[in-house]
Amino acid sequence: MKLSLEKRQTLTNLWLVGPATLAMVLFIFLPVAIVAVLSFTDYQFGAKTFNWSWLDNYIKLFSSSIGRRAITNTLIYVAVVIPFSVGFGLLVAMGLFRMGSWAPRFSNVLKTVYFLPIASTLVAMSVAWQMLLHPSLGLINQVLVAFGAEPHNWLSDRGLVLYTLSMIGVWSSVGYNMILFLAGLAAIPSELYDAAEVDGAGSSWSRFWTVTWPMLGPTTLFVMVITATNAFRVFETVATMTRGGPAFASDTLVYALYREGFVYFKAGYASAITMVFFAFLLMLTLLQFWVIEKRVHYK
Amino acid sequence: AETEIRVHYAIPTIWSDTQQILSKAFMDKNPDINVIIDGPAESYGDGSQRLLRESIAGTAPDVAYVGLNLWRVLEDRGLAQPIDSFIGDDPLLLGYTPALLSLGRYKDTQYALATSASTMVMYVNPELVKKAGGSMDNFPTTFDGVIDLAAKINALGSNIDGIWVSPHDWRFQSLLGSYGGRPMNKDETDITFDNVQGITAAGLYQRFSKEAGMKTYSENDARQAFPAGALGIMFESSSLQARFTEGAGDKFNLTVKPTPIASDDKSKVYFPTGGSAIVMLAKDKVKQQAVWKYMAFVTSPEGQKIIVENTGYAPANSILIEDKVYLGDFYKKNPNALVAHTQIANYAGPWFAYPGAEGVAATELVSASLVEVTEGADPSKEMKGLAETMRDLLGMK
Amino acid sequence: MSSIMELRDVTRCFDSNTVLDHVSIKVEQGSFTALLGASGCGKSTSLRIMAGLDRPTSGEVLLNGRDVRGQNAYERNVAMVFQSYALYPHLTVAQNIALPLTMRHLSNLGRMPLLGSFVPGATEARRTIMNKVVDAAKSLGLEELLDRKPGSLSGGQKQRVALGRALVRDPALFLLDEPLSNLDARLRIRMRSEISSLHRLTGKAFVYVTHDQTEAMAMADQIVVMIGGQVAQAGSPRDLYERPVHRDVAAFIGHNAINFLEPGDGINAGDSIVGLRPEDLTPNTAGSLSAKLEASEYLGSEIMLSLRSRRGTEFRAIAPGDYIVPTIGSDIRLAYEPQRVHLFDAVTGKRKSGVKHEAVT
Amino acid sequence: MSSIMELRDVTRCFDSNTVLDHVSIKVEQGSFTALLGASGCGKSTSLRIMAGLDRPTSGEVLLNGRDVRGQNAYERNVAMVFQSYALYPHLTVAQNIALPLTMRHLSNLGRMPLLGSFVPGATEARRTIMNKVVDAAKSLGLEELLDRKPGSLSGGQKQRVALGRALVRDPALFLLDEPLSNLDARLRIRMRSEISSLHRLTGKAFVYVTHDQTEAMAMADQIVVMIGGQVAQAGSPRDLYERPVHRDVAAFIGHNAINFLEPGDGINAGDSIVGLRPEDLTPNTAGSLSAKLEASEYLGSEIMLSLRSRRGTEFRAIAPGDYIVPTIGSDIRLAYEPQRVHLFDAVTGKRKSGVKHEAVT
Amino acid sequence: MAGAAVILLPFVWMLSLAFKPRDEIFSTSIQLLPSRLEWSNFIFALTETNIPLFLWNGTVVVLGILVFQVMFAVPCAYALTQRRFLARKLIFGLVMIALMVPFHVTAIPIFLGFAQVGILNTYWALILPFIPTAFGIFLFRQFFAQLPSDLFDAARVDGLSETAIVWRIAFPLALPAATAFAIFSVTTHWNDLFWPMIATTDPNLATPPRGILYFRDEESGDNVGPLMAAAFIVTAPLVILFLMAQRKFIQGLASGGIKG
Ligand SMILES: Nc1ncnc2c1ncn2[C@@H]1O[C@H](COP(=O)(O)OP(=O)(O)OP(=O)(O)O)[C@@H](O)[C@H]1O
Ligand SMILES: Nc1ncnc2c1ncn2[C@@H]1O[C@H](COP(=O)(O)OP(=O)(O)OP(=O)(O)O)[C@@H](O)[C@H]1O
Ligand SMILES: [Mg+2]
Ligand SMILES: [Mg+2]
Repeated sequence: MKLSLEKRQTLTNLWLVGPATLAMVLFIFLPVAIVAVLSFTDYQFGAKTFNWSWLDNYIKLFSSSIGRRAITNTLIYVAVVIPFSVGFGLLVAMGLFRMGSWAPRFSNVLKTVYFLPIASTLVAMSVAWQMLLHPSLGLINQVLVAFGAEPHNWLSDRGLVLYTLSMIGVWSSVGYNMILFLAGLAAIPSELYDAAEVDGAGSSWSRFWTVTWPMLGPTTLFVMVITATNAFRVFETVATMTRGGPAFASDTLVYALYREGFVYFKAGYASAITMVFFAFLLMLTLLQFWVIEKRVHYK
Repeated sequence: AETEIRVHYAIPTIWSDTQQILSKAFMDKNPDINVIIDGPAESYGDGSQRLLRESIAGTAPDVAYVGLNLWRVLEDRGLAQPIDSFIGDDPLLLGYTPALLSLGRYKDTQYALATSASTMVMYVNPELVKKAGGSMDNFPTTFDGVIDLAAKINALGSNIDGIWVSPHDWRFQSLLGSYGGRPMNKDETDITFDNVQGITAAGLYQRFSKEAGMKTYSENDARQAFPAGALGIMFESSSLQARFTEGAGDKFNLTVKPTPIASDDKSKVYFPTGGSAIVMLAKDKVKQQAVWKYMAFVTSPEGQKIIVENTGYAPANSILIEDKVYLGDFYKKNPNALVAHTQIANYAGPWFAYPGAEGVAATELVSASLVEVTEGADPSKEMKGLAETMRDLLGMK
Repeated sequence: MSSIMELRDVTRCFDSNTVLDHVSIKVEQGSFTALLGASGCGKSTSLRIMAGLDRPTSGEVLLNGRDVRGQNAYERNVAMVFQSYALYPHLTVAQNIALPLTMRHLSNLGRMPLLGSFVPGATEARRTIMNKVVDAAKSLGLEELLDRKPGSLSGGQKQRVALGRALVRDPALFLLDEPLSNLDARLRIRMRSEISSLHRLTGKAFVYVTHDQTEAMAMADQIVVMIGGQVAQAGSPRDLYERPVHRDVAAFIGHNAINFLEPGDGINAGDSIVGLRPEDLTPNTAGSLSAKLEASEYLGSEIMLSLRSRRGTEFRAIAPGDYIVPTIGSDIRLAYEPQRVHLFDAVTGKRKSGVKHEAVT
Repeated sequence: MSSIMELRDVTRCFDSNTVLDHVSIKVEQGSFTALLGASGCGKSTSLRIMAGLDRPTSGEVLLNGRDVRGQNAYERNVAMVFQSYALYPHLTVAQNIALPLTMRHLSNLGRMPLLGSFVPGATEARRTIMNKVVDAAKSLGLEELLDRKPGSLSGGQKQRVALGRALVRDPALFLLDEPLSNLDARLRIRMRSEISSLHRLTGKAFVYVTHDQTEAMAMADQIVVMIGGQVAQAGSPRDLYERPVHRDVAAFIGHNAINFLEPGDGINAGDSIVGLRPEDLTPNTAGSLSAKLEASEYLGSEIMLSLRSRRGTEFRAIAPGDYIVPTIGSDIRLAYEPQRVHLFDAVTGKRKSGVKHEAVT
Repeated sequence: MAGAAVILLPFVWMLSLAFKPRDEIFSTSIQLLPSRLEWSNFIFALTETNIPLFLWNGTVVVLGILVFQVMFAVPCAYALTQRRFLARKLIFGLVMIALMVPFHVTAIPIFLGFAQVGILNTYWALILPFIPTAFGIFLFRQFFAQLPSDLFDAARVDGLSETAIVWRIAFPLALPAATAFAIFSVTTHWNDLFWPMIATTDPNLATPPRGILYFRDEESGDNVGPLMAAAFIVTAPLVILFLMAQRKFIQGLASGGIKG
C-alpha cells in the first residue's frame, strides 16, 4: 500500500533529523538537566541514596578558599590568555599576510609552524614543556642562568605557575587565532586599501586604523570569544603538569570538577562546580550574541 | 575447572616486574588458577579511586594491592571482604604477627594483609657531599646537621640543589614521627598535629627552604633531578631505592641514610609504614577460595622474598625477617636495603588515614598547608588553622 | 583644450606577463573618456596607473603636463570610484564621504573620536568638513542617508555615496572603474544619466572604465578601445561605429554583433572580409544577397532573422516589425547600402579604406 | 491539440503571503509557452507546482488531463532545467546526464561503484544508459566534454549539459526556469536559438520561465504574462506587443520601455493614458508632438533621444543613426502613426479598445 | 620571526630529547644536538611499551566518533536547510543551544548513565557521548545553506530519494566542510584527556594522551628519552594529517561561515 505524499514526507523528515535530535536530547539536554538537579544534592558516586542539600554545594564553592581559588584562577587564566593570544595572533597574521606577497613559500612554512601546536597532542607537548621548564635541568632555566638571570620554578612556584600555564595556553592557541585572522584579512577587499590610499590614508599606520582594524572587527570578536571559551575549559595542561598544585595555585574550574567528581566522588559538589562553569560560559556566549547583534550591519 | 582471578595493583614503577614474577610463581604452584593482571594504576591514590570507579561500573577486580593507608576507603564502601575465616586460628604460624595484622584490621575484623613495607629514608649523593666538604662516614644524624650540609651543597652551583622533601601527608607524618608526634589521637577523634611536635616538624619545611634553599619541585621534577646528580639529599620512600640506583647508574654511588631521630624519647618515635596491603574484593565463594590462595602465597615467605628482592620494600612476614636463609645474601649485596629495613624493624608504625569520606581530600589540605609553610607562612598559625579546618571537614567536632 | 592626463608609451609587466604594451592615452581637460575592452585587457591596470595605485614598468605618466610618476595616489589629487564602491562598512555615509577631508585636514590626534575635540582647531576643521559633506550629499540626493551605514543601502545609493566621496575632494580628475557593473539593467540606465549630468556639472575630466560598449557609446566623448593590452582605436563613438580600424573593434562595437562575410558568401570584395551590421541588412526582394532563412525572432519593433549564406556562413539581418516572415528554410534576398559595408584585411584584420566602394558589386 | 499540462485556478500561499492568486495556465501539446513577469511575481512557483516540487494551496494540476497532485516530481516524468543549471559539481558530465537513468534502471546495489558490476543485469543496463547518454551528448555537441567536471565548463556548455540531463529521460514535458539568465548577452542570443531548435526537434511541450521579454517574444508561441501572482494576459507575442490588455503588460513588453503620456502632454485622448513606444516616435519637422530635447545617446544604428513634454513628463524617442542631433535644450517636433497608439484607462490601467482612432487628434 | 622559534621550541626539544642517549638527557649543561642519534628510545617506545596499542585505540575511537558524527549530522543539517517542516525551527534552536553546552557539563550524568548500562571501560564509552555534534550540524548547515536549492530540486526531479540526495549529492559537495569538520573532530578527540580519564580505567583502552600519562608514570618520570619518543610518535600522525589537509581546512573554515 502506498502512503500519501504528506505521510511519506513526514516519515522522511523523521528519518533525517530523528537520530541526531534523539542523540542530542539523550547526550546533551538530559545530562544538563540531571547535572542541574544533582547540584542541589549531596550525592556521591556509588552511594545508594542522597539527600537534598539545596544551595549547600554552591555556598561551599563560593565560601571555601579552594572553591574561590578555582574560580579566580580560571578568570585570571582567561584574562591573561585572551589579550596575548588574540594580540599575537593578529600580529602574526598581519606579518604573514604581508609576507605572503613577497615570500609565499616561507610564509606558508611559518603558517604551518604556528599551526603545529593545534595539531599536536597537548598532553605530549605538556610533557615536553615540563622538561623545558624543569627548575634545574630545563633548557629555559639553564639559558637564564647562562645569561646571569635568576632561574624560576616555573611550575612549582605558586605565584608563577598560573602564568606559566597561561603562556602555554597562549602558545597552543596563537596559531588558531592566526588562521582565523588570516581568513579575515583575505576577506578584506583590496579595493578598500586602494580607496584608502586615494583618500590619503597611505601610511601603514593609517591603513591599519582606517581599513584593517575596523574590517577585522567581527573576526576579532569571534576570535576573542573562541579563545575565551577554550581558555575556560583548560584541563589538559593542568592535569598533566601541575594537577592543580602546588597548593591549589593552578586549580581551575574544570580540573576541580574532575577532582571533586571523579577523584573524590562528590558528584553533587562537582555538579555545582559544573553549573558555575556553565554559567560563566553561557554569559560569555550571550555577550557574544549581544555584541554581534549590535553589529549586524557590518555585512 | 580453572578459576580466573583478576589482580589490581598500582605504581608500576616499582611493581610491574614483580607482579609478573609473583603471578608466574603462583600459577606454577596452582595450575588450576589463572591470574590476570589488570593494567596498573599510577599511584595508590589513583588505584583506590579506580577501584571505586570500577565498582560503580561493576567491573571491579577480585583482589587488589592498595596503599596501606587506603584500604579503609574500600572497607568504608563495603568493597573489601573480611578474611578472618580464611586466616584461621593461628596466624603467627604463618608469620603474621599481631603488629602486622593490625595494619589491616578495623573494629576487630581483618580486611587486609600487609604485603610490603617502606618508610621514609634519606637518599644521598656522595659526590656532592664530598664537593661541599662533608663526609659520608661522618654523616649528620640530626636535622640541624643535615640542613647545614644541604646548605653547603646548595651553594655549589645555581642548578645544584641541597635538599628536597615532598609537601605530602606521608612525608609529613614521617617527620612528625621523628619528633615523636602523631597526627591524630588514639581513637581518631581529634587532630593532634597542632602541638609542638607538629609545628616543629612542619617548620622543617620552612627551614629546608630558608636555610638550605629547597626548591618547590614537583615530585617528578625531583625524581628527575636526583638521578641526574643535581640534588644532594632527598627524603623519599625506601621503596624507590632500586629505581634510583638504576637511574644514578655510574654517575654516583647512591647511598641510603636513615631519617634523623629528633625526639629524645625513642619509644615515641615512629615512621609511618608505607607500602601495600592486599584486599579481597571478590564476593563469589569459589573465587574467594582462589583469591585467598593467592593472598596467602603473596604473604608467605616465598612470595615476600620475591617482593623484597625485586622492589625496595621491606618484608611483611616475620618468618622472613627472623630466618636469615631467605634474605642473608640479599642484604650482603644491598647494604642500602639493610639500612632501610633496619629502620623499619626499629621504628615501623601505622600510616594514619584520616577517617571518613573526606579523608583523601584532607590530605590535599595538608599538602597545601605545607606549601604555605615552605613559602614562609608561620608554621604555628598555619598548622593550627589547618587542624581546625580538618576537624570541620572530618566532622570531629 | 590641453590634456589633463596622459599615458605615454606605458608598458606594465607582472613578472613575465605583459599586461600593458606601449599604451598611449590622452585625456582632454573636461572630457569624458571611456576605456572599453574585454575582461583582462588591461583597463583597470591603465586606470590604476593613472591614479598612482600602480606604477608603469616603462613609459611616462603626465598630469597637467608634469611627470607624476613619483607621486602617490593622494598627492595626484585624483578621485577614484571603484567597481565595488569600496565604501568603509564601519563608517556612516557621512563619515565615508568625509574621510578624504579628515585625512587631509585633521592631524592624527585630531581624528581620535573623543580626544579629538581637545585638539586646537579640530572643531572648526570638523565643521568645515561637515559643511562640505552636506553639500556633496545634497547634490547627490543623499541628505536623508547621512547617518546610515553602507550595509543598509541599495546598489544605486552606494554608487552615489562612492561618487560623493570622490566629489567632496574637488579632484583634478575622476577615475571610474566599472562603477555600474554591479547594478541591475534598469538602474544602470538611470545611473548612466546621473553620471553624465555629474560630468556636465563639475566640468572635470572623467575617465570611465567599462566592458559594456552600450555604456561607452552612450556616455563618452572619446572611447579608447583596448584589446590585449594595446590600444586598438581611440576616437568618438561615431568614429568607432562608422569607421572601425580593425575587425576586432568592429566586432566589439554596436548593439547587434556585426556579421563577417568571407569571399564566396555573396558579396564580392576580393579577398577581403566584409563586415556588415544586421541593422544595415534588410529583406528586400530586389536585394543582391541571397541566403537561407534559418530562424526568426520577433522582437516587437523588429524581427531578427538568422540566415545562412551559400557557403554556410551564419549571419543575421533585421526586418521591420511588420515583416511577414517566410517559412523557415526558404531562400530570401537581402539588400544593403554599399556605404555601410566595412572591408577588413583577411590576414591582419585591418580596415581597408578607399577600396570600399569599388569592391562591392 | 489537447493540453498536456494545466493549472486550474491554482492558489499558493506561503504563510499569510499569497504568491499565486487563482492562476490558470494551459500548456498545449508540443507548444512553447513562456511565463513572463517581473522578479517575485510567482513564475518559479508556478513552474515548481507544475513539476511537483511544490504543492498548490488550492486548485488543480492536470497532466494529460489527469490530476497529479499526489505525485512527486519524479513520478510525473517531467524534466526541469534550472536557472543555475543545478549540475552536480562532483560528477562528470557523463555522470550528470546519466543520473536520472541510473536512478531508474539500476537497483541500489547495482549503483555501487565496484560491487555494481556483479549484480546481474547491471552491466547491460549500464551499457544502455551509456548509449543514451552518448546520443544526447552528440545531439548537443558535448561528446568531447563527457569526462570533464562542470566546474571546468563555460556557461553555455553547462547550459547544454543541463539540457542533456533533461533530454535523456525522454520526459513528457520540459520545464525551464530562466535557463539563460546567467549567460552573457552574446551567448544568450546563441543559446536561444539552440533551445528553439531543440523544441522543434523533440516535438515536446516546453514551459519556459523568463523575466526577459525579448527572450519570451523571440522564442514562444504563447506568452503568459504574470503580474503580482496573477495572470495578466496570455497570448501570442504579436498579440501582446500589438494589443496589450493592460498598461502594465504594455510596460513590460517591447525592447524599449514604452512611454506613457498623460492628458496635457500633447496627445489629445480624453482622460485616457496614451502608450506610445519610442520606436514608434520619430523626429519629424512636420510632427504633431513637440517636446524639449534633454539628452541623446548614440547607439550606432540609432540614436535614443530623451525628451520632456510641455507638462514635464519625461519620454523617449528613437531617431535613425544618421540623424543630426540638435543642441540639447532645443525644442523638436515628433511624428507617430495613429494606429500605433495604445489607450489605457487612467484608473484601472485596462486597455480601451475601439476608442483608439477617434481619440487621437 | 622570533615567534616561530618560540612556537617550535618544545617540538625541537622533544625531538632532541627523543634522540638523546639517557646519560645526556639529565645533564647540567645545555646541548641541543645529541652526541649520537639514539634510535633505541623509539625502539623502546614501540616495542617495550603499549604505545602501538594506544595509537590503535586512538584511531578506533577517533574514526568511530567521526563516522557516527557524520552519519548523524549530515542528514540533519540537510533537512534543516533544504526541507520545510514544522519542527525545523525548534530543532535548529536545539542545535544552537546545544552548541553552547561544553562537554564537561554533561560528563557526570553520562558517567552515571554509562555505569548503569555497564559500558564504562569499552570503546563505546569513549565514542557514544560525542555522537551528537551540534557543531557539526551547524557547520554542515551553514555549508548546505549556501548551496542552491535548485540542485536538490534537480535531484528530486531526477528521481533521487531524500536519503540518496543526502549521500550522493549533498555530502560529496560538502567535502571541504567535511574536511574541516573532520580535522576538528579528529584533533579534538585524539587529544582529549578529560573523558578518557573518566570513562576508562583500563590502560588497554587508553587513547594516546591517556597512554602518555600511563607511560610517564610507569617510567616514573626519569626515563625521558623513550617518553619523548612516545610523545613524538603520538603527535606525529596528527601533524602529518594536518599538513596534508591544511589547505582544505582553511578553505573549509573560510567557506563554512565559522567566522562571525
Ligand atoms: N597584481 C597583478 N599581478 C599579476 N597579474 C595581474 C595583476 N593585476 C592584473 N593582472 C593581470 O593583468 C591583466 C589585466 O588586468 P586588468 O585588471 O587591467 O584587466 P581589466 O581589463 O580591468 O579586466 P576586467 O574587465 O576583468 O576588470 C589580467 O590578465 C590580470 O590577470
Ligand atoms: N519557500 C518560500 N517561502 C516563502 N515565500 C516564498 C517561497 N518561495 C517563494 N516565495 C515568495 O513568493 C514570491 C514569488 O516567488 P517566485 O520564486 O515564484 O518568483 P519569480 O517570479 O520566480 O521571481 P524571480 O524572477 O526573482 O525568480 C516571492 O515574493 C517570494 O519571496
Ligand atoms: Mg577591471
Ligand atoms: Mg524564479
